[in-house]
Amino acid sequence: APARAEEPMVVGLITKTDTIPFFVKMREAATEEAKKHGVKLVASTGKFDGDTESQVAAIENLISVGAKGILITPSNSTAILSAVKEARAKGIVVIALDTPTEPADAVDATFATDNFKAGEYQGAYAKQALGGKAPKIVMLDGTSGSSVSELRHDGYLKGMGLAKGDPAILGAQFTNGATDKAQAAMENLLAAHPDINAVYSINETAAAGAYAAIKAAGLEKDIVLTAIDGGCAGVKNVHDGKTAATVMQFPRKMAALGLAAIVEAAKGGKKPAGFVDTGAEVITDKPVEGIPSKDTKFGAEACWG
Amino acid sequence: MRMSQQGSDPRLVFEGRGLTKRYGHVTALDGTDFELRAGEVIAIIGDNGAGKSTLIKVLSGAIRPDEGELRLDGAPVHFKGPLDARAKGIETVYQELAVAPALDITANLFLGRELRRKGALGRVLGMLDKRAMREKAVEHMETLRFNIPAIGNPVEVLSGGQRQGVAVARAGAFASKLVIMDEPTAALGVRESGQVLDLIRTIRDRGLPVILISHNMPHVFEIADRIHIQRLGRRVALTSPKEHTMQEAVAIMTGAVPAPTPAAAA
Amino acid sequence: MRMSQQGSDPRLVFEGRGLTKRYGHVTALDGTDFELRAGEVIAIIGDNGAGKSTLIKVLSGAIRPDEGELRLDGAPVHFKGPLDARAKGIETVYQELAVAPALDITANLFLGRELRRKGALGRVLGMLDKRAMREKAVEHMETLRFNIPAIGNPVEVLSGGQRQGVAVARAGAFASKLVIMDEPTAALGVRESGQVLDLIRTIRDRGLPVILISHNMPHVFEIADRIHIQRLGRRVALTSPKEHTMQEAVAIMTGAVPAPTPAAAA
Amino acid sequence: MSTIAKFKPGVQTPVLPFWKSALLMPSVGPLVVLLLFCLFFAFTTEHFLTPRNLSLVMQQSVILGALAIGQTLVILTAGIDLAAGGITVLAMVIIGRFALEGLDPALCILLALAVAIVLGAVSGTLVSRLRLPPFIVTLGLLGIVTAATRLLSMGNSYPIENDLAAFFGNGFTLSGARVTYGMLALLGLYAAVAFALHETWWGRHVYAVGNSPAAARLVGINVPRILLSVYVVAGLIYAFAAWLALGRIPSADPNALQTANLDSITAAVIGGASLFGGRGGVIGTLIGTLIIAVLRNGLTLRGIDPLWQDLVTGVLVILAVAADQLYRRRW
Amino acid sequence: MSTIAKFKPGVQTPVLPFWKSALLMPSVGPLVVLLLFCLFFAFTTEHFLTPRNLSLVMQQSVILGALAIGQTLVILTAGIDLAAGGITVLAMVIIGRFALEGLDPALCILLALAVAIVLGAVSGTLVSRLRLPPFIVTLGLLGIVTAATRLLSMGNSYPIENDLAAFFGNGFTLSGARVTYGMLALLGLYAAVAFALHETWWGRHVYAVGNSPAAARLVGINVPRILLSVYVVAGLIYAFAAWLALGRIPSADPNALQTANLDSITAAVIGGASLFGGRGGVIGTLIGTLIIAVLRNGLTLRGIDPLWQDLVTGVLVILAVAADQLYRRRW
Ligand SMILES: Nc1ncnc2c1ncn2[C@@H]1O[C@H](COP(=O)(O)OP(=O)(O)OP(=O)(O)O)[C@@H](O)[C@H]1O
Ligand SMILES: Nc1ncnc2c1ncn2[C@@H]1O[C@H](COP(=O)(O)OP(=O)(O)OP(=O)(O)O)[C@@H](O)[C@H]1O
Ligand SMILES: [Mg+2]
Ligand SMILES: [Mg+2]
Repeated sequence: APARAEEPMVVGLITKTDTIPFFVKMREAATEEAKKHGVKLVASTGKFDGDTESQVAAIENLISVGAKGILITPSNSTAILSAVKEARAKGIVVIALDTPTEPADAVDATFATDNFKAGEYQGAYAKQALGGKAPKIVMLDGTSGSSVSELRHDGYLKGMGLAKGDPAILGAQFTNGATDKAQAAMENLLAAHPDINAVYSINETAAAGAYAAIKAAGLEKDIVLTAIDGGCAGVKNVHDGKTAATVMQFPRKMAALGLAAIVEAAKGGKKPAGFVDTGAEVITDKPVEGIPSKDTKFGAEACWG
Repeated sequence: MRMSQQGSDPRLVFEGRGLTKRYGHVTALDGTDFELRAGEVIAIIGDNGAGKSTLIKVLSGAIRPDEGELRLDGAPVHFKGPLDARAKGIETVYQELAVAPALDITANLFLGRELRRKGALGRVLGMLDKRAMREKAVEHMETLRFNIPAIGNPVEVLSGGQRQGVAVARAGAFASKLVIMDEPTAALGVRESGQVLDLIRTIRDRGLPVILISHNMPHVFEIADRIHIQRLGRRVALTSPKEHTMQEAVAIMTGAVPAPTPAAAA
Repeated sequence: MRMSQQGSDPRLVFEGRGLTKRYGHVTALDGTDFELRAGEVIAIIGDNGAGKSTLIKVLSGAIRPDEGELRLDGAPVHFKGPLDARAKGIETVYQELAVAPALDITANLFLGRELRRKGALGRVLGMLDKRAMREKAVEHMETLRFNIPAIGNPVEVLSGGQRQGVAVARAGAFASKLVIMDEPTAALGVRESGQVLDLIRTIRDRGLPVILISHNMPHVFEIADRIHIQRLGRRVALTSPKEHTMQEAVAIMTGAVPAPTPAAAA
Repeated sequence: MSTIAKFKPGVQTPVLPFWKSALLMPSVGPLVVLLLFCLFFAFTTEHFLTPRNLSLVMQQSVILGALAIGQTLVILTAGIDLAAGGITVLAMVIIGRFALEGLDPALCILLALAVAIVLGAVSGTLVSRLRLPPFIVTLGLLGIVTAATRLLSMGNSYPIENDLAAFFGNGFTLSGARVTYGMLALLGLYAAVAFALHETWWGRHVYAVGNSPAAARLVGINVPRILLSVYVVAGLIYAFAAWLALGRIPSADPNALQTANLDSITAAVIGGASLFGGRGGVIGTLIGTLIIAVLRNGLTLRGIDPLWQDLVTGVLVILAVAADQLYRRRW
Repeated sequence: MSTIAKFKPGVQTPVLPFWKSALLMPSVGPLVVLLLFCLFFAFTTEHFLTPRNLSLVMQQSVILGALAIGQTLVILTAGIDLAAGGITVLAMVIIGRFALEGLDPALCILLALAVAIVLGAVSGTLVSRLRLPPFIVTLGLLGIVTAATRLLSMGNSYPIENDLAAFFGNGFTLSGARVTYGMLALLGLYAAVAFALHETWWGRHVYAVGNSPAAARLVGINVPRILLSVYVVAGLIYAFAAWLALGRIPSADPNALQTANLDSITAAVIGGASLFGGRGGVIGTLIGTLIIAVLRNGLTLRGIDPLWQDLVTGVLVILAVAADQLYRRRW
């Protein structure tokens, strides 16, 4: 086919999956931003969290298409690096979103929240909210082996001031971040440990399931339930008192900033570099001492639902 | 020339003309004709692979012919499937029996013809009258005087002959127009074969014509009114036990002697 | 009292004593005996469900009996499966034919007995000698003088009789000790049946004894040296075409007359 | 035994004593396994045998249990339904989204039922008329349904605040155990489908079509129509499962039920259904569902690390089916 | 036509002209579909028909293609292997972890092969001796294997830095297209298995066992041994697929290949294999794998939004199989 000079510039976006709102919103923002700049966004996604194979294939296909830049949320911080290297060798600007690579300088720049830190906020908040009570916690994790899931999990424990394997951790279950699984897991954990007083959840949909189980057991007053994400439904749950707090992230911001940076670089401007923290905010109507937080009014405006 | 003297008396019930069926490079039916007259038992004989089963499958709607036409009571019919033929009262015993192995004897006897409960239960809910079916099933199998273990047994545990008995009993019980039987006595013992021949007679006495495929010449000559001889996908003769002896019929069938007349044109 | 005068002359090749097989509340074999002598054709006759197929399945290793013992050439044998019996040179035509419908005629003829290439290709890689098998297959089917369309056709498209022909040809080609045939002519035409009887004679002339189950009394009386009459899971008589007429045999078989002697104790 | 065992001429009717024929019923094997698991957890955990916990196990079985009925029907016809979970989720999202947008919830539910029926009709038609393999048809449908769900929800989940939509979450307490209407509806659904399968001509034909499609066609059963009806009924059941699900979980989450296909097939197979069609039944599937739920609940109660739970579940499921097989050979 | 069509007595050998019998080969239908898809993308995208891109499609087919061979073997015996992806991942992690810990990479690969063979032998034994349904056996094994993978990796993924482990990623460039040894190995593997299936007695027996286990047993085939051998060979192939995978993606990621089971079954079914066993073959599966890869590649090149890709893929897969069916009826 003849090369057309007027072809719009192509930028790729590769998300981990497209099932959870976080990535859906990221893509929405990227699409909007792309329209603004008049570039063509080619989006791809893995089929599940951890699907490096599809991500590698997507990078390869984007190289084929002649993309100028790639935004990627790496499913695995090392496995995609050889493909990334190939892309960068072709002069493509590669930006990691949400999840850093290892080493971080394998990509041009990283626009992300620190998931570990987000977990840490959550844990620290819960610790304060318990107000000196000895923690008895259960953890509703995401997908087994997912790095985000582990970073948040470990961060929460650090915020709580607990070591891995501490007896205060009464149990853990994988929920895949889905309401139904989280609910069943929470019910079973509550049946085994009626004295739970804090619940970590991987995201807000899982927290919604957990709340249903807690409420059915009549323990909503006794348990500090916290979440991460910052979707509007999640913020509303904080507002309604279903979750005590949620840690808001800014996927739209990551995508929009990343896309703008690529466009700038392609137009001959400065190449993006380094780690750009897009921030995380604790959203709660019950602020606790020592943890900076915003209320749900702010949350309702900033949320990405 | 018509071969059969009484040929034109009773009216034609079922008639096929120029029926052709090809499978890739094999022609199973090669423009064969067929006719069945009211109240008669017609036997179809022929070598293995002569196209007998293919012919009756065309007649029973199981196969759609590539060419040719079928007439039932003089009117052209086009069967889209066995269901159409059954709706016209044609019951068939297939050579491969057509039983569902995991279902029990009763269920197989009534397959596709289940008895329903009286009243709304049956009409609206389609509820089965299991007790009635069970009793009738015992009755049907008793008339054939077959050794059958528990009537609740799945058909797959029956002996070859018992299984064939189930298929024969089914056809006998439900036909209202005509009965087609493809080698119904192949797996049957001497006594049981006799009972199936009796059943065929009973059916004929009820006024229904019967199409019987059999390799057993004594049976054919005992019961058939007319004999359709199939060879290499065509009807080569239409005769009767009175016109030809067993030896002659076999000779025509195997091609040892030429057919007495181009019957296909009859 | 022995029923058969020549009974004790040739040595016993295969012998079963007190064979019993129960299925839930049905006793298919009720302590039946069986014997086969060198070089003879023994026919097993009996009503449907008399336990004939169950008996030969015990003999061919397809079923393990609940009780009773088997002796081959005088030595007790315990077949764990049909493989064991085949390893001893016993070939069987089962009533349900045992063909793989999707495989072609050649593949079915040689199933479990594939010819391999000469040399390392065959020994090490297990490579098939397709050409040799194909040629032999044509040859075997030609000896039976069957109408078979392309030899490369899957068995599922064959007519009932053609399929049976494949199973019979297989047993005839590979037996080295004895051949068991369960109703081998049930689906066969007059000519083809005659050819199978010829095949049985050929096998006997090769010195192998044959066990033949058939409902066709003329066939049985034409070819059998001795007749094993099975009834309700037992052997009720062991006779021969010379001792009893067809009518007598059928009468014993159906229980119309009592068995001439408690043969089960013979 | 040997007197009744004697083989007599003529038609014989079964002479098994009642207890023996009861023990021969195909779902008894899985039932025994279920009871064994329950016994095990009753003795080794503190909380398993409390009314509250047993009620939880039942509640947790509602969604999968309902869905697995549709799956079992498809399996009985020698098919497999990879779109089962997908259709259920789509129906949930339809109800959740349109109810939130202010549409009358009764209408939303009807809409979801209608969509599910249409989807069932589509796969039923492809399977029965074009004779495409159910695996491919339902996989393709899953792709379509997943895309539809995402386009409809854009990743959001919709909280269920309406009483009608959440109806099946209500219930009452019976000597300490919570009984939800969802549980009752589930049992009712099983009873109804078991009735349809075993007491109506339709059920007979479903078994016949699954057991031997060729024979079914030859005896004059309208095989395509039966197949179509099965997929349509399955679709209807998935939509109903979605309604039950909304009674149980507080929001229509497009991410839910990801393992529902595999779980429902597993429940059916544990319950004795054959993937080759024509053998098995819904009662077995109910027991299979309960076995899965009891395992999950019991292992969590015992505090088994989630890392090990998969392993233990895998081993126990194999053991369960092996025990059932041995049981069947025994009788 | 009617002259050769005439039915003559005696044994007849086929009289089809060569081109006609070639068109009748079962994998021609899928091949035509594959070519149609390629044509479509060649005309509607700029980059599809470049050597670079075609090479990419091949490279992207290597892992699934290898895995799908084992899956196809199991499907040919009327089974289904839900542990295919799991065993592959375990083998990857074994190689990755022990190589990182300094074990000789050749030993690591042998260890992975040995483990996969043992796992295949376990499921083969359960399927063939205890006659448990393959669905349950391999599902249970999947649970066990998944747990083993997690325990071994503790969630880490292992970069592959060793040359031997990553060997199949190497290659050369042929007129602009990169040819990796992995691609060649894949083709070699297909050739070998196709040979074994169609030219050896073992292959015959595999088909016979899948087509009619009862008949296979009666003619004296050692059915349990054939089943066992199939699962063992499949295990071996999965381990080999793991090695190929490390060549393509230089990291042993315990989270990889989660949809590999479904994808490999899909490839086999698109390629014409019957889930009821005994029909189909590996060449069809190779074509099925390529169809899946071409679809993914082409849809991305066309810039289809992932929201819609599932839908389009679903529709196209159904169309592909429908076209194949129509094609077969036509001839
Ligand atoms: N697997 C089984 N389960 C239960 N009953 C069985 C089974 N196999 C055979 N039977 C019963 O055992 C009896 C004997 O069967 P068998 O097949 O041996 O009879 P047969 O003499 O060969 O009859 P036929 O002449 O009809 O072939 C029959 O009543 C049959 O129903
Ligand atoms: N589906 C099919 N595909 C290809 N060939 C077929 C098919 N069905 C039948 N044939 C061929 O058509 C011919 C006629 O078969 P048919 O079954 O009608 O014979 P038949 O007269 O009933 O023989 P038999 O006495 O053995 O039952 C046979 O040669 C058979 O191989
Ligand atoms: Mg026939
Ligand atoms: Mg028999």
